[in-house]
Amino acid sequence: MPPAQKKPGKTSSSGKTSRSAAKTLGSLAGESPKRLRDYYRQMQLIRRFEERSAEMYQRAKIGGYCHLNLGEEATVVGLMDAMERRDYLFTTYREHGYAIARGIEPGRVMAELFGRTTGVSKGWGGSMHLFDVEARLLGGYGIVGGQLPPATGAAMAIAYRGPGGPDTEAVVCQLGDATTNIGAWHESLNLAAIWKLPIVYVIVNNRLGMGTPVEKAAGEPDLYKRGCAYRIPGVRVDGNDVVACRDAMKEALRLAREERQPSILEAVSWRLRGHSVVDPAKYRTKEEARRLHDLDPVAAYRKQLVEGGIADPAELASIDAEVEAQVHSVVEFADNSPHPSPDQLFAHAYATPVANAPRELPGDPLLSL
Amino acid sequence: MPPAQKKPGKTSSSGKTSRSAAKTLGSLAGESPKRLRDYYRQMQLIRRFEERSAEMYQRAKIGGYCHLNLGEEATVVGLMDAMERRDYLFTTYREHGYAIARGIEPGRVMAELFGRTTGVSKGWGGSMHLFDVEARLLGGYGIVGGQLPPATGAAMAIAYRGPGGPDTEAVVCQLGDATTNIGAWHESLNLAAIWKLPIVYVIVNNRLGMGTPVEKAAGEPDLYKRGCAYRIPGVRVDGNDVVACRDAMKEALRLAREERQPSILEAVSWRLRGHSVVDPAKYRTKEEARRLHDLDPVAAYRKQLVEGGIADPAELASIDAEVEAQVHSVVEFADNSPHPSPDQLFAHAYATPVANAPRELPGDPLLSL
Amino acid sequence: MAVITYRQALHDTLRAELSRDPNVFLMGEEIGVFEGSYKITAGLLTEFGPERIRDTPIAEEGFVGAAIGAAMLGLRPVVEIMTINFSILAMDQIVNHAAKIHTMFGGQSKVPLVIRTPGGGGQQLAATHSQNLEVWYAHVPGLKVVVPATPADAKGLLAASIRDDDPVMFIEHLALYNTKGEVPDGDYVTEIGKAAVMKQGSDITIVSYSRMAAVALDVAKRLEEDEGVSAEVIDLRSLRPLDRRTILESVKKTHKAVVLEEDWLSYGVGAEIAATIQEGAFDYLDAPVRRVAAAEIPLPYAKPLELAALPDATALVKVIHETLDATRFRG
Amino acid sequence: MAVITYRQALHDTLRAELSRDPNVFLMGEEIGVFEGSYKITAGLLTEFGPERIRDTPIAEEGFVGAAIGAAMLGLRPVVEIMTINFSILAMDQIVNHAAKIHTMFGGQSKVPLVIRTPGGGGQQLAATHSQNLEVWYAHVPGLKVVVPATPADAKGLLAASIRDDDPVMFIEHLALYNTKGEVPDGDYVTEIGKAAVMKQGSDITIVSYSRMAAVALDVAKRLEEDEGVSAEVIDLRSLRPLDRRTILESVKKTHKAVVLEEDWLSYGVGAEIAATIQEGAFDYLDAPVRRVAAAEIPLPYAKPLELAALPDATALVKVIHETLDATRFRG
Ligand SMILES: Cc1ncc(C[n+]2csc(CCOP(=O)(O)OP(=O)(O)O)c2C)c(N)n1
Ligand SMILES: Cc1ncc(C[n+]2csc(CCOP(=O)(O)OP(=O)(O)O)c2C)c(N)n1
Ligand SMILES: [Mg+2]
Ligand SMILES: [Mg+2]
Repeated sequence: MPPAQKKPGKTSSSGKTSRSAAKTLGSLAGESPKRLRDYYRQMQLIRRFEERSAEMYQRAKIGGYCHLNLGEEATVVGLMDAMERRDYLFTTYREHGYAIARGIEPGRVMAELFGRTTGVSKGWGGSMHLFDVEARLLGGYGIVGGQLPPATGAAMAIAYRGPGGPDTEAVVCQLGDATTNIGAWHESLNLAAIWKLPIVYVIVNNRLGMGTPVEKAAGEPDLYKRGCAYRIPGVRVDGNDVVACRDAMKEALRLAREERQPSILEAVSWRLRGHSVVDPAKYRTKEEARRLHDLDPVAAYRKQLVEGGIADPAELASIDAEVEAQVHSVVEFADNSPHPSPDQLFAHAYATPVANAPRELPGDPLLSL
Repeated sequence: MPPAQKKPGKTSSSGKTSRSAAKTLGSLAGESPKRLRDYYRQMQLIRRFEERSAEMYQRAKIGGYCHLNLGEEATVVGLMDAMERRDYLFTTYREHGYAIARGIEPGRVMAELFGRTTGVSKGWGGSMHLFDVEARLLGGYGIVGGQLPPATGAAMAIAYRGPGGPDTEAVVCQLGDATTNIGAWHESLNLAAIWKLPIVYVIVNNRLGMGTPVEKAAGEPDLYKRGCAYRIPGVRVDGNDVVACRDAMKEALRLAREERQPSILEAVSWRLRGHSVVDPAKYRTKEEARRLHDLDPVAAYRKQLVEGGIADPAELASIDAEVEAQVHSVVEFADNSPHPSPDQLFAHAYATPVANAPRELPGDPLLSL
Repeated sequence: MAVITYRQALHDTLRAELSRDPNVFLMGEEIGVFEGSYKITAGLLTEFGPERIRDTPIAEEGFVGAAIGAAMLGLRPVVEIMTINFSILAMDQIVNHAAKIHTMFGGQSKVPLVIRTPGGGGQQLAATHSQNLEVWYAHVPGLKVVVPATPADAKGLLAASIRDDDPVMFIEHLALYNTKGEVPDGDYVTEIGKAAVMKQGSDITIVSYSRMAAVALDVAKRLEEDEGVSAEVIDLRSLRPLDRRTILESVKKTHKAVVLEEDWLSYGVGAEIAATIQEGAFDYLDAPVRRVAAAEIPLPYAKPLELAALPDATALVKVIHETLDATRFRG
Repeated sequence: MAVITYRQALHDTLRAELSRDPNVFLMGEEIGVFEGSYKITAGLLTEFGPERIRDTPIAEEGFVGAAIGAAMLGLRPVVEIMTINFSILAMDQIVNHAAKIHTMFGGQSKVPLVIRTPGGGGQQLAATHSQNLEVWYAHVPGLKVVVPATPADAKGLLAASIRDDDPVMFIEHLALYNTKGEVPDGDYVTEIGKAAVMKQGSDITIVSYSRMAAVALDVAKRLEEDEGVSAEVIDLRSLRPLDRRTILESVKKTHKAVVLEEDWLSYGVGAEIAATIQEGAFDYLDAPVRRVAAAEIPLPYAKPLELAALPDATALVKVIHETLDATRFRG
């Protein structure tokens, strides 16, 4: 049984465990149908964007590493919907969906994967390093745990500038389950705790590092409890439940803003494919693979909307069609965008120009008298 | 109120807290008087050794940094008495007392502080880097937290070689309170937990980093509870209670040996002087300083022995005199020991000789044709 | 002599050493169940079991340090750090501990530890995943640093490193794993600390290591055929210790040298080579020692930028020509 | 112009910058209540309060990374790492993050961060507490690395570093804190990336930085008085960027150069200087560029061994003499 079912719950700052308040799939009562349909659109958009990314990688339009959010669509859409424009997001190398759900034009995300000047990072970062200062997406980071201290410091800057309150800024720092085992996790949470920083550490627990199960890697595999070493409270939600993710994040952000109480939000999710597009995930059993299919959050949500009478198949079909068209133009936009030109190599060398900055290309002579 | 009084207790691997079983000062019933007097001798030896070290530092016989165990004598003696010869000890730069209590000839310890060839590390390490392969003291380490991963790996080596049992080896890794905030702590405890390693992490909580109080530095200042993030149990004892320290360590070592259960032992102790001999500890209030005087473990233990009728003042006075004489000869031994000669500079460069190893002294020409 | 890949040579050597010595064991992220990020350890978990092929959490500082402690107790850990970029997180354990313990404690403890890790750029892995940081380790006394360029050296130097009682940084290269070459059969050990003359020559010396040594060899062969330029190619193989004699003997003969390295130019390996040559062969040198190295910028993701930033055969040929010309009109 | 210590110059500049810009704040271990391990920040907590003089736990990776995030949001953190030896624990945040963020994200974010940290040996702090690791940072594009040798540069370069929008490694030296020198009053900023000619000379160039630059200057003055040898002394001041022109102009004049550095010889700063000179002033150079540097061994605690391992004035004088002799019989 997946942990989400096994141990739903939350830890208070005193460390005690109680049953989770998180809604379980099915309870969409009181939600605006329009918004629920929009969630579907976003989830489907991410789904198709990622599937096309995999294709484009196979066709060598995308290079380097490419990690997809397939299976994490509900988590991504729910978490991002709870954030305000003024909030800051730090995330990982598995972040295409976050960028899109944060409201960044998907074409600019695909263009970054293609390494084009129209990409969010102007082609300098690639798939692992999406950044958009307007959307306050302060980076995808490729070094495991690397985003944790800077995200913590961003929250420190917010606290430096003034006291908390309902309208203040907060930081969301996303990480994977296996990342809770690295030192930066410990140092960051400890700083957040002693300085009372407005930050939410969101663990997307897809139960795997690359191929290593969370139970093999973490001494306390109930990850939302790991804040106990800092008196930081934690909550676990079903990552396939878009509404539960949104609500849990809203509450965590409230804690951060109003009480300056850092917290952990663990969303138990499922990685439908390999660690990256080149990973065949041989280490997975047939059985596991089959179960994964049942755990597809997009299919499940689709079913839920239809059965809940929130959308009829025709509506959803037309959304699918629109998404299809959108993703088509997204790929076209990326493909038609210009490559950066080599003479731009030093364009972003330093923010403050400095004397004697090296600008030699390979084979150039050094200064000679 | 010091944490020892505030929150005595232990955490089970499930993280629950209960009252401590640790004896409190005064209960020496059932202890062999001979042994209790020997504890006094050892505590007094460390006390005088450290006081003389401070003197020798002022007289420039000792260089570099010099951190003393003054105030931690009961902790050191109690912990070390619980260890078997076959156990391994990894400790910090504040380790003179541990080396002595581990049974290393105090003269060889002082000689190391003097930087002489007769020193435990042959003069290469100095005060912060005592090492004795026979005594299985595998190092004082000067980098905060630096000893934690190697100590954990030593326990891994023990586990690699065979299953646990009453007569097996275990590792004791000593650290300070402020060291629980560094990443290596987290990574090490997590490894010990998932691999079930025979190790005891002993936190000597003197409630200060250099000048920073533990409450300001640690999100969970009840340090023995910090294993909760790895399901590692912890116990706190009064570091001024030599017998309590010994008994708690015996139980922790039993867990390590027989159950391969790593654990945390927190000894709440008191640093009677500055962080190192050059620190005047200005940051301490008069009031604090006064309370410290009352908390002197050697004086307290002395009183306890007399009042408990275990030793009369005359006996203790003669022990003091013997210790005095011993420390005198210890200093003489060190002072009369030879300095290493410069031509030995490369004597310990590599364990396996290798072609083209650099042996130039400053100003020597390099190979020239 | 079988012709196998660099990857295969590493795999086979690990397997042989694991079979030879029960104290040898492997540790690292995803080396077991996942069979290694670059599949060097494929199949070893099944053969040797989880105690000797130990998957670790993501905790570079922790598991490298743990390997140090295990080595102090007499085991012979071979640690894989997924890429050299992540070795930075273990740097304190490598530099302040592995490199110091033997010397700092007066020779009382050995640290027979091998850290295998691949470096290198050119695969669009962007700024944080494309670095060549070996020069940092080469600077540190107490470490031995080897950088095999061929499958044969991958085998010989790995065996030597595992049997060595000191900490060895064994630095591989992502772009070498699929390269093929002849590898001696059976027990084969290459001495650490000795450079190799990959190709004899009389006109100019090209000094390089790791993947760039392979590039240098190709260029040298081409120049010989196409232009009759006789270039001698030296593969350093070991950065610490550095085999200065082999470099100087070559320059004494050719009177000219060029360094090819994949890393950033300033304060790189090439700086030490050039400094060594001008000091040790000053009177034999007819032209300045030029360095062909990477542009000094965090490596961009986009292919055209990445190509512009990294050194290649074209740049090397250009600098060789310029160096030869310089000496001609110098007579 | 007041004559004050290097420590005082640092303290006064921090105080001035804190007063000048509310976005400037200090972070580090024991900088507040304890007033700093080396007392640079004495009194500042009382004046500016705990938000701006922020004591941190022992968590170098964490608080350096936190400073990076704060800088991304527009604050101007000045971090103190107690000694450069501990900066190794923050290396991932410094090298993979601070140095990369501006470039890797296409110039969208600045990282106006200063990391102050002292290096240096000679105080019997033994192998792990006596290192000079600046060459590692100097190798990394995206960083600026300054190494002030005088109280005046301590002031001018620190002000420049704090006002700079890029991450700056500001590397001090334990043995310089008590040295005195003239320091300009008022607002005084020294441009980053420019070396200084500390003393003019015509016979030989001595290139150095940080504490060794002070040693070099003393030696040069002595040689002038005692032997009439006119040595020019160059203090690099900035290792990245490196001011090659100033070095080469000097060698063009003197035809000889020696490097004095406190760090281990191989792959050190001196290697880059020697490589730069032989490439850029080849035809002007009358003798090999020699490097006076530390013996390549983890630094021992015992005084006689420590003295034997570290470079000093005597070694420099010896090498200057040998270099002058070499050129004489070369005519
Ligand atoms: C410091 C570091 N070590 C190792 C890696 C290689 N690596 C990249 S992703 C990954 C697994 C991360 O798993 P998790 O945190 O669960 O995130 P997920 O990929 O499942 O989203 C590893 C080991 C890295 N990028 N950085
Ligand atoms: C990585 C690192 N950072 C900082 C230091 C400087 N330092 C030495 S001891 C110390 C305080 C340690 O306090 P604690 O862990 O409580 O041990 P105690 O000295 O009280 O025994 C600090 C900050 C260091 N040696 N290593
Ligand atoms: Mg995961
Ligand atoms: Mg303490």
